Amino acid sequence: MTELLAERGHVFALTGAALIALGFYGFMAQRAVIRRLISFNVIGSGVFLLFGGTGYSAAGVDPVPQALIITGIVVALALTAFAAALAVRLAQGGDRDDGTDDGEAGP
Amino acid sequence: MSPGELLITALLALGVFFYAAGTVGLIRFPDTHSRLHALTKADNLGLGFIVLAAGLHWGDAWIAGKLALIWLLALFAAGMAAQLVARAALKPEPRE
Amino acid sequence: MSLAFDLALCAFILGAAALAVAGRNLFGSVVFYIVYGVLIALAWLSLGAVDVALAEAAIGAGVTGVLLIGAWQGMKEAGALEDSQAPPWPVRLWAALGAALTGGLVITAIIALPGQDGLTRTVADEQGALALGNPVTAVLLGFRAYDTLLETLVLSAALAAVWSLSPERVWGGIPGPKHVSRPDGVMASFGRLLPPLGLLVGVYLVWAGADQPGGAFQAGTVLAAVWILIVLSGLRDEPRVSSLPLRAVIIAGPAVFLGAGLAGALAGQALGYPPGYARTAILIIEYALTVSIAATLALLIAGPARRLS
Amino acid sequence: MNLLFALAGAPLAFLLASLIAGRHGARLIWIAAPVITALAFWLALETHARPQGGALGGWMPPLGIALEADGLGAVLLLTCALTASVTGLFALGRYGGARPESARRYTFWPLFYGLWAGMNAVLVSRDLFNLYVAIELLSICAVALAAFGSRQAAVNYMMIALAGSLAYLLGAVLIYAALGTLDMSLIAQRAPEARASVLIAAALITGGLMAKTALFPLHGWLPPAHGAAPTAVSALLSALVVKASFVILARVWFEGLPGLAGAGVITAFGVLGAAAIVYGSVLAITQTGLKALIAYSTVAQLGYLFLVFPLAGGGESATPWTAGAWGAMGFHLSAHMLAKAGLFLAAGLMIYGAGGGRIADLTGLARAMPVTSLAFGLCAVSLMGLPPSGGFMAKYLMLIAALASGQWHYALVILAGGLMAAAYLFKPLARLFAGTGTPAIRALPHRSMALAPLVLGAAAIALGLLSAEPYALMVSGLPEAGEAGLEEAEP
Amino acid sequence: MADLFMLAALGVLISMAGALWRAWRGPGRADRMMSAQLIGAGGVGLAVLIAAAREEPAILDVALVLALLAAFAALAFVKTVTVQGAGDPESEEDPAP
Repeated sequence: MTELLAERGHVFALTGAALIALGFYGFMAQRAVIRRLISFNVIGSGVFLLFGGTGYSAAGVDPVPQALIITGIVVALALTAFAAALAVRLAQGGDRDDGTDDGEAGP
Repeated sequence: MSPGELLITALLALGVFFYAAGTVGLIRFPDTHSRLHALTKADNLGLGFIVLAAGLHWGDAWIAGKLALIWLLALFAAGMAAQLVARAALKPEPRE
Repeated sequence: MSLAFDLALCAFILGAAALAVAGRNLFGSVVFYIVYGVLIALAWLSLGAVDVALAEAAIGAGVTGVLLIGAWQGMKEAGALEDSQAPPWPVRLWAALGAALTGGLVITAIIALPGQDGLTRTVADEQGALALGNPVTAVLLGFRAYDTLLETLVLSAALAAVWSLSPERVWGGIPGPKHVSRPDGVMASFGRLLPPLGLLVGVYLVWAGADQPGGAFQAGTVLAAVWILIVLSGLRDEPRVSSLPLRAVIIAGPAVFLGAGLAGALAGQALGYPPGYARTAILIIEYALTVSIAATLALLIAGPARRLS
Repeated sequence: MNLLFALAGAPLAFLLASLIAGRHGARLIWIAAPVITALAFWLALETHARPQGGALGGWMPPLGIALEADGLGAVLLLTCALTASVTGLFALGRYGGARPESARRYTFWPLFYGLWAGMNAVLVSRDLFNLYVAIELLSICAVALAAFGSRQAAVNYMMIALAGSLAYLLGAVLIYAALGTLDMSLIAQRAPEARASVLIAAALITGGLMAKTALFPLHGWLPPAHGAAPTAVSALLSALVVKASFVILARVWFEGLPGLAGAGVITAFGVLGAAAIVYGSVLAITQTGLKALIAYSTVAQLGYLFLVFPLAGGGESATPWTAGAWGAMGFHLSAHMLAKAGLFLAAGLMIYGAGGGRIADLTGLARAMPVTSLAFGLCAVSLMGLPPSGGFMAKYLMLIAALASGQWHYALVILAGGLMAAAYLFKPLARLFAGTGTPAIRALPHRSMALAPLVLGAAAIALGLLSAEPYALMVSGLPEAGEAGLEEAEP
Repeated sequence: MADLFMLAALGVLISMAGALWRAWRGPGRADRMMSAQLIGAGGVGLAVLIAAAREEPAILDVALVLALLAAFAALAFVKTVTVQGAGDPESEEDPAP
């Protein structure tokens, strides 16, 4: 039974590694921003799964990685939300706003 | 196996059967609307049997209440989503 | 049996991820990412990490999906949905080589890992000092409270960052389009029936979080989702970004948390809790954080201001 | 430790305050600048006696997080406070005033304080995951501010930042999996237990941080982002943001993993650093836009930092300069912070005054904008490494270290870099004094704005004139590897 | 008993393969979304089964959250077929753009 439990951690850690590779491929090969953001999140969850898998023992997952993973998930969401908003704004409004910027106010 | 366990086994089997039936419908039915129809019905039944099995297994009122809430929520969400997606599917879909 | 399930689950996860990152259809990619979020939440359940599973279920399977669909919609409106051609083969080849190298490197590192016990025991020994039953909450708000503090401020900063994208002529206005629905339709009843339940679940999660899986982030995300639901179903409109009460809600949680940390510094122990009152202090911080996280996440998803009325 | 937390926490408090204060948020800089600078100065005084640090909440690592400030950290915190304060006061000209709230006048301030908070948090932390959160705070603010100038450049910057963060995070996760800790001093103790995994982790961390620092050849995102941003933002991005990831990188190798770097790693850093110096300088020389020139100069100047890896230690003989490379790094970091911020601020003023951003537009501007031109000149002196400036101290110490350790090829690169810096900076300087007439210029919103780059330029010079004190502070409490060299250090 | 629940979980998981196939195949966006919906529902069932197998009631909270947010993405999706993504597909007319 112990080997089996140890095995479980390993299975998920290796899945995490494979997810990192998949996400890396998407991030590098794709051009669409949304798909690159998805790839970013796939890598992120792969890293977390690796973290959880390697922290797994018969007593469950080490609580310190669990807490760090929750923190990491929230940070990744914040980054994704901003990146998505930025990409959409670029697509809709162009590189910069001419005239509406308050650049006249000073250097 | 005690009668209770037999019952749970049977319920689980039914649950898995209905999930599988929903999937077969999703694959085999020819158009979006009939697929939608098959899927929501079957899935809710499947989840219902599973929830029932889990409730029997635990035999705890608080947990049974939670399980019932889960099933109702899922039922509700599936019904609403099916209705809305069906409507959405009626609209012409421009290509990306 | 468990192992068979784990292996099948991992196969599904990899399949969903592959289709999400490499599929031809962009909307399909978004859908596969949502599916992937559900499967990852199940993976955390299988590992027994219920706290993480809750966060992943709420964020990965819930909020991120809505965020990506919104971004897809925004790109479609701008006519900027990139064509669905596969990238040219040299790009794919190099990316695949890089991916294989990275994956190989990481797997090598995993195999070479020496067994070490981690901090499970240490946390179990020390969490009594904080009078918390949930070890993950003890780490998040006790032992590594500084990480959590910085993280809540990352959320605040991200909101400022999203707002900075607002066109100047609509500044101070309302994010997102004005949603409408047929008053007696399915969508409206959806928006009326689910929120009370969602509110209940959110409050339950933060209440339970001290001793069972749950906590401010999971609860905050569920509450944010509830608010987004209300907005999507056209029952209430988003607030103006210039609204003072809104801004107060956004900073309340981080301010309470940071204030507690700085008060501790004045008393001699930064981010330390007074002995005997640790649990009370942590609960107060958690409730304040839940409200702020809910508001911040909901507005992060809603995006920059888009209209004045 | 409480002082360190206050330094990290104060900008966070101003972040929240500026979010709620609306159009009055700009005025907070009048409080923030003196308060945080005073805290940093106080810390420098305390650190002079002994390095400061301690565990937050009383929870010792590996369970908790310890903060730490050695001499280098204290100097950088103070320089960063000075740079951010002056730049923040400068930014009042564009993002302050009694006008009604606008998207940028409102959001500039929380993002500015977030950036400052991220810097301070990075400088006081020794915990790999905590550093991750800190650098994400920094990145999100930096990208958002870069988007004030060019959203396309910001998207590219974002993608590099995301990729770099993930590589770093993966490395940190592997370190925890291998060693059961994220704290650098504990990592140093335990690293030999899992050499293979730790080396792979270190490679990932290094790659991620190199991308974030814009080390050649991962620099492509930097010039567009820094060149297109509004003046104050360019100054913050170029002076502060790129330094944070480098400081983490140096700490990881010198404090966390001393003795793990083989000759190959050290040489690779040296070669990339040298290539960055040459490549960045050549491109800077070819630029016709003033801000683009300054941005490429950042690419070149960042290269010097990576020469510290091969130069640290200075060979077998224990000369007074054994700590030379470490001190050189400290001087280069702080002098470049001050000079580059000053250069961008001065350039912004000159571009505004002249009404054009090409170097050709600057003709004769020295007669119309003497104070600004003087500031530009002072900053340029430091950047070129001419005495008596902070930049000179940095390059002098590096030269000594290179020669003492017999690595004369790096000495050549350093000398060539100084000459090329003179070449690219001489182009705008010569333009400033060219011609005979006094060009008509657009009046600045506040005449005092010209003081900001002057203060920074003067500080960069003062760093060289009064170099004894900062030097003593920088090398106090330096990690053993900073003295003995990476290869010699015993973990 | 635990093994039985896990066996059922394996069965439900495998039946989700069909949904994954449909999500890949399409052809319409509605088909894809519906498949995601189905997998969400399957996820609720799986969470309940794992909870029962482990006898850990806290896992039911995850099932609860999944059930609560199951229709969330579908709702966001149906919005995208209306003008500006703001309407209700049930309304006869969309709001003026």
